[in-house]
Amino acid sequence: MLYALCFLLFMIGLYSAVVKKNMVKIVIGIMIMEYAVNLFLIMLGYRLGGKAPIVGEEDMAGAGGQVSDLFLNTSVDPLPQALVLTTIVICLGSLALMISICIRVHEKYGTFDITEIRRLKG
Amino acid sequence: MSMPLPLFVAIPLVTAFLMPIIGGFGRKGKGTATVLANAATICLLVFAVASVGRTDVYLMGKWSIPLGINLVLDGLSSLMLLAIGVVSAAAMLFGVRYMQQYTARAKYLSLFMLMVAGMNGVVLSGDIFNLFVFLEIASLASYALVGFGCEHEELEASFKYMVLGTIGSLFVLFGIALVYGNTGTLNMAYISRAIQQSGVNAGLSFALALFIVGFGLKAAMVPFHAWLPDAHPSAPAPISAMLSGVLIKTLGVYALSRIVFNVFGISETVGWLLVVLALSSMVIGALLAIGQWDLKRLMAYSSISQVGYVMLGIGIGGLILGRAGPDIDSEHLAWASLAILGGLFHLINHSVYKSLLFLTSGSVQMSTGTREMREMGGLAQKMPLTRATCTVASAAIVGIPPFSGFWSKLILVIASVQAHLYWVAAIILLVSLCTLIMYLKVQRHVFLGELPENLQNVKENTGCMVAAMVFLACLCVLMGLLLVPSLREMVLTPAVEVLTNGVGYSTQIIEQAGIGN
Amino acid sequence: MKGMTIIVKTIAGWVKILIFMFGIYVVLFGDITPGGGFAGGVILASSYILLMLAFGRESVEKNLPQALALKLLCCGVLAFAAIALSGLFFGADGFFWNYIYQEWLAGKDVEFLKAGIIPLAELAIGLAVAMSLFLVILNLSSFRSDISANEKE
Amino acid sequence: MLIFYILLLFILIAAIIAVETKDLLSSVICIGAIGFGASIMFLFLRAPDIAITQIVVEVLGLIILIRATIRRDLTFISGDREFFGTVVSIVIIFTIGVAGLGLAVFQNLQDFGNPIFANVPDAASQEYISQGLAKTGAENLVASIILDFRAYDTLGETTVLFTTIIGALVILRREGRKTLEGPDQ
Repeated sequence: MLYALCFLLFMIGLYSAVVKKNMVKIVIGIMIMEYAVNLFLIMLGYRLGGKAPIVGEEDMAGAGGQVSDLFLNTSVDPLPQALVLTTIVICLGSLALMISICIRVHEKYGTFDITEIRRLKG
Repeated sequence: MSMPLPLFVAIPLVTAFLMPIIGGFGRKGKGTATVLANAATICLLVFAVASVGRTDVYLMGKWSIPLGINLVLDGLSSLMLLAIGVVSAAAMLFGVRYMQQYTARAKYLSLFMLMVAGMNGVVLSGDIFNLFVFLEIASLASYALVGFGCEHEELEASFKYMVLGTIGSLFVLFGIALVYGNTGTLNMAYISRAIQQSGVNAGLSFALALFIVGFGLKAAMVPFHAWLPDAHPSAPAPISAMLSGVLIKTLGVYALSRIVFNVFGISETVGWLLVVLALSSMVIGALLAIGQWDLKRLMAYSSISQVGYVMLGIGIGGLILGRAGPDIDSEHLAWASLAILGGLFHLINHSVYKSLLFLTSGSVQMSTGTREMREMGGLAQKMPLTRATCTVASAAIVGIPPFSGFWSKLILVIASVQAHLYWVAAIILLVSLCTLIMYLKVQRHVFLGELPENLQNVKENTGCMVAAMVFLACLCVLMGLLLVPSLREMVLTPAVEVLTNGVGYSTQIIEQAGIGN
Repeated sequence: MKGMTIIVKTIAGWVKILIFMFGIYVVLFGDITPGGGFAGGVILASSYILLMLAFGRESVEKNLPQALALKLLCCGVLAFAAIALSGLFFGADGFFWNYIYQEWLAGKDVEFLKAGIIPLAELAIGLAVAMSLFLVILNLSSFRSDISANEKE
Repeated sequence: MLIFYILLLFILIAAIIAVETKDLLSSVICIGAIGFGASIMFLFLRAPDIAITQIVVEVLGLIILIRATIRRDLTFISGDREFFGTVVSIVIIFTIGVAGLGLAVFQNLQDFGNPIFANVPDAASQEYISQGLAKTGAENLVASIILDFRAYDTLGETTVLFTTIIGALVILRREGRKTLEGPDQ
């Protein structure tokens, strides 16, 4: 159910990105889609009553960096967290580039309305 | 001795990172940067040629899969590396002179190298999330390059391209998340194995649909093509050549066929879907192209149509493979191989001649200052070399016998007849006719006819630009030789085998990675 | 626009040091605590952005010129790439091979650079991220003020 | 469990307001609300790294977005584009398709709170958790993944950032073409 709500968030973003005619709204739609994907990925790795994937003093079992069984069975999945860290950066980057293009278009055309920005035919 | 595969990515990346530093030292610095970038692309081309015929699995950081990321070099990868190497070397050489009309040369070179690095990364990656990361590098660099001129149309096209491209990327990302949620791994070989063990369920087929939409957006297949006719003409000519020549094929066709064939395993439904998408791209692209008067826009529509051919070959192959199932007899396998061979051969042909066409259009635009065909004419005497190379490329794309385009189209027709899809063969011929009409229109309005008053003192471009065009034109003529058995065994057949092998990919990679340890 | 009032300037002058120190802390201890090169880099960048908002763009640009920031950005990413490539030479053909940890430090009890290339890479990433975000914000804001200057003419 | 539903509903409501409100500035602020909601959610999902990164990125993203919207005239453009053919219809088909599929897509996933890696014998994540510290020396397993096991991804990520910075500088430069040296000379 939580997953489906995440997908609903994704669709709201898609709706905004495709249907709205204000350029900033389009960018906002894309940002919402990104949040939805990030949330979805992190949720996939969650374990009920889990621990953050950071090995503390009490989780060590002996020398040589071995971890205790308790930690092994309660830690949440670290892999999606690593992926989301990467996607957040990618999203920030594309946001910066998109906003630069928006500002430049606004300077050239004097509007954010995508229907008025129609130099290119079809 | 195995090849250091990371160099395919590391060389362009390091070059790209160096560009802004070197470019900061005034005029001399810019010259050095240009030379360095050219050297890097040529180096990559040499590496790509050296990689032909090898197979290799490289483990990043010496971590065994699925712990770490692996790079995979197989027939299909080396074919794509070859195409990227050829086109990027030519486009970079062309840009030496052409890009002098723009400012910020060092940043252009940097973005160009980043795009090359991204494409090489996509082609070599054996990990699905890593593929996404490099896809984003290549796409983001191309968004910025489309808007490089900073004029009204260019920014508008760039915005459109960026919105649709980002939506495509996010679809792919959501698909990756679903795949991870269903299989628990990101390595393509392991995903493939997990799918074989558990079968395709609703979540995975939805992920597949997301991949098809996402990569379809990148490949500009017809329901998703809206950005291409704006984006490709707006970019500077060398970039248009890169975009049409290799970018849509690497990010779209290559990634899609890798996922569909090797990871999920082809089925008849997906085969039909690919064929239908391909046919609609071919027909609609060609029909829209005929009506265009903007030289580069016509070529952009023609790109849509030509990518349709590539997908058609791959789709028919997939259709035959999917129909026959896993225990396929040798006769069907031969037909499927023939269809895929046609598609892949058309892919590499198209990347050469379409990039050549865009380079000639850049040459025309640079000399005349316009892209509008109605304002041109009679350039044949003024620009003989441009004219000659353009004619070669047009002949190749239309499919006049000695040139390369003819052979790939012939193979496609034979394959579709063998698959009992006679109407598909008819459509291929019809679209060829449309292609003939549009390139006759180019010849007629640009190079023949009356020379208008304002173009009396047009001069032929010289130096690097002509060198790049002649290089590609020679390749256009020689490409047909790839069908000579010994060369075909080296270049094309391994690539075809990668796709016909299907999900056998997974066991092969896991085995090779095990040996690598 | 020459920045904000004296209150904001004074407070920003103090807070910037704290934010800067916090950013460096997050970058350096990324392998032990949550955070890391990226988050730390963003915090470093935000300390500069605070300065920019409080004192105006010119004073920040005097402090850290754009050309220098671009060069530092390139140095950051190059350093990261160099760390990756050095694995090829030190560890017999292993791109990103964590040779410092695997070959020299594994099993030993050391305080500094405990995780091999990880802290080094965090530093490189932190530098690159801080500079890149600083550059973006600077350029976005300078673009706007240029336009409004044009419009006034 | 309940906290996730509450947070997700909060995010959804903020998203709907952000999409539908007429004033651009308030929709940007709603984006901020989504971001901070997501950040709290990451904290509850035991992902402190992501929570920190999300907060700092959110602040910067808001600065960037507000830069774009504030003090620009015509920020009140709202309403929808006219249905331009294929794209919109595809979206509609997509939505209907998903509604038709119902929750089948998500039914095959493991239940929430029971991650897939615990049920797949050779999943990489198990190895990361049990061997990560021993093999890389980093206590923070996320750091050990992004900078050692999957460091190549992080190289890509840094490159993405570099690309966008160069791209933004290219897009924001004053003159695109040289004015003195026209193509004809």
